[in-house]
Amino acid sequence: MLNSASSNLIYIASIILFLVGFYAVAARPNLIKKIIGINIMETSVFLFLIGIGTKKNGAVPIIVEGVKNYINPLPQAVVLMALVVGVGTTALSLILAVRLSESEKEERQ
Amino acid sequence: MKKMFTPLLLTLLGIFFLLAVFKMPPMGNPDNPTNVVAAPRYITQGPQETGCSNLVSAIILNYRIYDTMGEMVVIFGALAAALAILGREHVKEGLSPLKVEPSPLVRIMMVIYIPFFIIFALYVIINGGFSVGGGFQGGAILASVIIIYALIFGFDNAVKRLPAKKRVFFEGMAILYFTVIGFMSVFMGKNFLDLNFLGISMFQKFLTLGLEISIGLASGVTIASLFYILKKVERG
Amino acid sequence: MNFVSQLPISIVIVPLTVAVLISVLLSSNKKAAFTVSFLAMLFCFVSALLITITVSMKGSFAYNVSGWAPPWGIEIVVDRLSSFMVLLINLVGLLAVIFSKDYVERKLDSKKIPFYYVLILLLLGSMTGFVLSGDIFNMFIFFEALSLSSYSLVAISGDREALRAGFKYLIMGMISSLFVLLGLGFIYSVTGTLNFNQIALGVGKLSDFTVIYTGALLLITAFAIEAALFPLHVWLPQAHGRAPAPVSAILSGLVIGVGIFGIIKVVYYILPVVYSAGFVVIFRSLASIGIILGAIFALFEKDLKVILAQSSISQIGFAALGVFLFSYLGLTGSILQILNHALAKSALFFSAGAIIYGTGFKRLDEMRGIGKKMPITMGLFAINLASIASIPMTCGFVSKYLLCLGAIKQGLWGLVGIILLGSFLSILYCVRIINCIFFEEPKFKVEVKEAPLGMLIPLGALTILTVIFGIYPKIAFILIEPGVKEILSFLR
Amino acid sequence: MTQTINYMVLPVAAVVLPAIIGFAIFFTGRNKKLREFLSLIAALLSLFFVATLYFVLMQGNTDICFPICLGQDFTLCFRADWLGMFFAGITSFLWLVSVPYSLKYMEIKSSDSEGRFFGFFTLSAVSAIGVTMAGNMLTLFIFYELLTVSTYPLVIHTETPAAVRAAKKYLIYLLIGEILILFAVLSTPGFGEPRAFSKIGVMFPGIGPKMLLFIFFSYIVGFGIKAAIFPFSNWLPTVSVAPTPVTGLLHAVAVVNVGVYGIMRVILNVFGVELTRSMGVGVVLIFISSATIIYGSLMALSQDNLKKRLAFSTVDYVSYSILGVSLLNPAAFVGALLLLVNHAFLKLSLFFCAGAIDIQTEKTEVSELSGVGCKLPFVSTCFAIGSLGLIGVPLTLGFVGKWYLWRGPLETNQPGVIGVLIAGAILCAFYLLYVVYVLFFGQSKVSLNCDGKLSWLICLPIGIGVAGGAIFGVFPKLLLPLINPIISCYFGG
Amino acid sequence: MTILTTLLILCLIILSIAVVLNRDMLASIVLFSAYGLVMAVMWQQLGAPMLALAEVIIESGIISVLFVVAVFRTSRDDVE
Repeated sequence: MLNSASSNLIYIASIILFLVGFYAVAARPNLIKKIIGINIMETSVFLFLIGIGTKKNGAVPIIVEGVKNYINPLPQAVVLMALVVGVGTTALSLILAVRLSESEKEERQ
Repeated sequence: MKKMFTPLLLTLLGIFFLLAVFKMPPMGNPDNPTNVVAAPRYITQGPQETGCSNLVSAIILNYRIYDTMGEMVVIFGALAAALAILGREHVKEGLSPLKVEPSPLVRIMMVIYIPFFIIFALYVIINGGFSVGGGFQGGAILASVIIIYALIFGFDNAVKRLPAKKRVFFEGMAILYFTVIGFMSVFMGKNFLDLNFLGISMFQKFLTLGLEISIGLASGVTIASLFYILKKVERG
Repeated sequence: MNFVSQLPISIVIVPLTVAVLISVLLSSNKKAAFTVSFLAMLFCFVSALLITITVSMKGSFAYNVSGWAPPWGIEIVVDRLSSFMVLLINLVGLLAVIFSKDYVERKLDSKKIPFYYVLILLLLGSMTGFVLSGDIFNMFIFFEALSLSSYSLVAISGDREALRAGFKYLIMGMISSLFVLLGLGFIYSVTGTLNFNQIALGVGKLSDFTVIYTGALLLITAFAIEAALFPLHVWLPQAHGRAPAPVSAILSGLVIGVGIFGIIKVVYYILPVVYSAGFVVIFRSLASIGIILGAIFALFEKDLKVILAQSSISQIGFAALGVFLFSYLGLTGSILQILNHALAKSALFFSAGAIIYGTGFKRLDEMRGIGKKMPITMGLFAINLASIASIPMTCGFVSKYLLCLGAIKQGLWGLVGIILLGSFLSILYCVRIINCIFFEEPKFKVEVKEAPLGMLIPLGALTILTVIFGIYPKIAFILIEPGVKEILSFLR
Repeated sequence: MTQTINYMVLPVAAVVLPAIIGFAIFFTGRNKKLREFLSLIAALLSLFFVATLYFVLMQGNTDICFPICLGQDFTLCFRADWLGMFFAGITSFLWLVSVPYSLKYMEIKSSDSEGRFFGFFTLSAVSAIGVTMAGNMLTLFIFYELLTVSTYPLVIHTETPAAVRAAKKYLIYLLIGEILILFAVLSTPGFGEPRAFSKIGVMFPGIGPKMLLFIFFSYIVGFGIKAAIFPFSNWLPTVSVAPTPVTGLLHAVAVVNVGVYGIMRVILNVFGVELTRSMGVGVVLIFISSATIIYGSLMALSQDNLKKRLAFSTVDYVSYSILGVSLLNPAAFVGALLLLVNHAFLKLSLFFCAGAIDIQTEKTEVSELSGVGCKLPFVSTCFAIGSLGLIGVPLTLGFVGKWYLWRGPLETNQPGVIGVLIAGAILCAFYLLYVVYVLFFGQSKVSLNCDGKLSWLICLPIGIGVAGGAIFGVFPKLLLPLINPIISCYFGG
Repeated sequence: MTILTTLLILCLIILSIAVVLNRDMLASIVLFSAYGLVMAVMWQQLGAPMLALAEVIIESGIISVLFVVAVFRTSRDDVE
């Protein structure tokens, strides 16, 4: 148990970060803070995926002469694409939040 | 109610995840299924099959290029949604002065630096296939250059330098490029987006380079446009 | 065959590309935007028809995008079920595009209209991609595109309620897509592949199922958020009630059905040894609560579109219940329920949109006796309500009948009671609407006339299909049955 | 071969063609002549097909069955046998009789949405016939629910608040019944197979006695709600706010008969006489129906509104037939069928009389009707004859039917039932003859503003109804050839 | 599991909690971009330099700028 815990420290860290972000989304009133929370969750999930991809003393997945043992590149590719997707959704959510808060300001006036 | 509900939910989720995490195969173990099932082919044949010595780019630009197209669609969709909800930014006649005038030092430094930034961005874009870098990172650098320019020399000025009419083309360009080569490969009798449809590895490298560039420009300009739209919003 | 084998990818790519073209070239010309998107959807519908016919004759086939076989590349799986869903999506999408023409002309300011069509095309194309893809991460990408365009379509009208609804939907949806990502991480970590069939093979070899359970549960939760199953339905009534009518038709008819489809794929491909799984009971009870609660809320709502949205929660609960019955009858019933709900609910939202277009009425008590003023629209409306209320000779009866029969065959008397009670309640709220629309004297001052032809055509087409599938369901059985048998063969 | 095809298709045609005409009626709009023409044609068509089917049955083709397979466990099946055809005959004939009356009635009570009314009127009559043509429980259920749904707009037709309330009550009562029936149907083995109806009933493999009882009673309650058995009979008087043709044809003839028909099917075909006897549920049924008889008569006695009184007498009278069925005795069964015919004809004409009086005098309460007899002699006379027929004085069909019905308990010596029958007859005499008395001998306090002239479209159906009752009463032999095959089929002998 | 990784993890958790609990949105955005930087270093440690590059540019570059713009247009404090 403990052994696996020590070896899976990255996973546990990403779970904790995920929960922190979830708390921000669930409990913080400010819209932008919610979106920041979602971004924290996102990065924690990316950390989790990269952790899955790691390999003991494996080299960076860029082919160099004479190196045989490379890290599995698939999770990194997945994370890269998900990162790009995340940028798009974050931008959209910011725009929605801005529009919403402005219309609520109009409502208050 | 909500005050009680959130911590409860968090603890439940945490227990749920941790139970699974302790059961997961130890991290970095060479004989994990992740390292055994699909990875070896990428590592051994990747460079020969795709012409990219950077395996991540090899996957992004060749093995799972369909996903990359989808990712471009998402970015583009975000832009389209922004345009639908807020509309394009609109430039007033005559430059509007900045609220805070930056010191001349900063302006001069920027005038000197920005060309280097752009060159660096292009380097990262073009070099993506072979070393650290890639279309999207380069595009992001490009976007940050544009954003810095807008922040320092004034928003309207920046928009005038790269007006919406010019940007529209770049924003759609990646997906159009994908579609064009995809259907070219279909007409050559291969499957959709099979980059090697001519069987010439040189041509495949060339196409990959085109992919990198189009992705870079498209994502960079799209992010810049999103920034503009977010900066200036026309009401209603 | 070669030609047809290229169709599935083009049916995904064409709408996306056309969307890009519209926003690049036609961003100021709404007529041309409508025409182009209509042509694109027409192409997609015809090719979906071709695909479905080919699959039902020659059997299912797979297509490796960019020529790399799984697990290295991405695989597009065209089996009977996915081709059926694709046909449904493109049919309703085509009709929704036709319906939108008049509606957005009046209800949206003209700068937004081209981007409205862009987003609709993105939504439909990404839905098709989601349904067709045989690779979890690819599913995730299309899931993001799908939900992104749905948030923005909900909020597109720009009034306050719509924005609130859209933002709520957005928060839930982003969390759900993160769940998808996390879940596929868990699954990938023990199976080492992202392809569905490979995962189904890999799961069989596993000794310990905790991780795979976690991953599958995360995926199911994520898709349940999209499908608005009971505890996660909070975003739906506002979002579907406030969106423009054709958008609500697509969201309520297709998107939640696609969510159920995702759940079906996860449950039957990934989830191991379901019979020993205790949480099946939990899922069944949640679905039952959703059925009952949605119907009860629908009884007490004021706004017509919100009533329809609540009834969507209840109706999609039936489909989820059928999925978790893990039997031939249950699965067939739930897929028929998806079909019936797509047809009937889209038609209902169309006619609600026709009322809003003609009169601007939203609340039910405003539109008393409107059935006497616009008889054709409201007559079709009534037929579709009958399908929702599962009156015989409509499609709704067949699906609920199959679900009930499946529950009885398995001796789950409680679920039988739930299904019967749910259909009883749905008849009640349908009768409430019918009474208000047909059997009351008109009180409103504004002069009301029949909806334009461009709105009646989609409405009529959907209604005709509902009645055909209700009177002669054998067509649907022929399409579905082999697919259901295929999927059940994956069940461990 | 072509011969067989021809008469195999007949049951389907008898349901489908009038239904198509009924849908056509919705679109007649302003065109009144076309609407009347279509309604008549629909009724004539169904009567023609039913007559042809009887002819075919007479020739000895016992098994006229047309299955339409729609999928696994989902087969629609249309079938004509003696029992079903008996009900189909009653319904289609009285439908044809009541069409001219309803045309005239709706013309007098002018309402803007007549297309809706006659469309649904035709559809509900058609679905009532469809129930009797059903070849398996699934088809029976489908038409049964369609009957409920298509009568709903008729009940609510006047759109007054009372009508809306009544319609809601009606719908909720009947829907609960249908849910019970659906449950029972789905848990009956072989409900959806082509030839599900057999003489001996279906086998229930692997279903325990408790479950069997549960299924049986959900059937009985489900159909009994439509037949207005005791605890569930309140909807019937409430829906008498509907226009008179609806109350007359549907709620005095079609709907309640369909309920009785369902109970007969359940006892004879689904469970079979033997199994029902062995389950020993006959006693419960007898108790329920006796309670209904007493309850209905007492309530009828206490009503002042004429239509409500007649509705309660329907409640009372229909459960004579249920009693006759549940005695599981051939003689009583004959009695049940005869009483059904009697009740259908006479109650229809009584309701039509009430409608005619309402048209002429705008009076609906019994206490206001004193002295109408001299103003409207024909209607009142018909009312009197009909009442006598219902009470069952000799030389009426009521007498014959009750005579057969009495033989049941005498053979199976159940004196309690005899008591119930006597009490029922006495109460029935009271609440009907009181109306007659008021009509003729009550001195008219208020001056009635009416002329004696009624349109022959109104008078003819009333006359036909009463005449039918009288003729069958004098010559009951006319009906026996239609009934004997049923008896020999289910009771063997 | 090197000491550096552990330190980075601790740093990440502390930063994220600070981001979430901070009342001033502008401050929490700055903290968030710092969090992004640390995350980038972490990924570099795990052998993903490309992702580290992307993370630096996106999270602590562009997205933070977008956040700042958005905060100036909405509300700067985060209180019930």
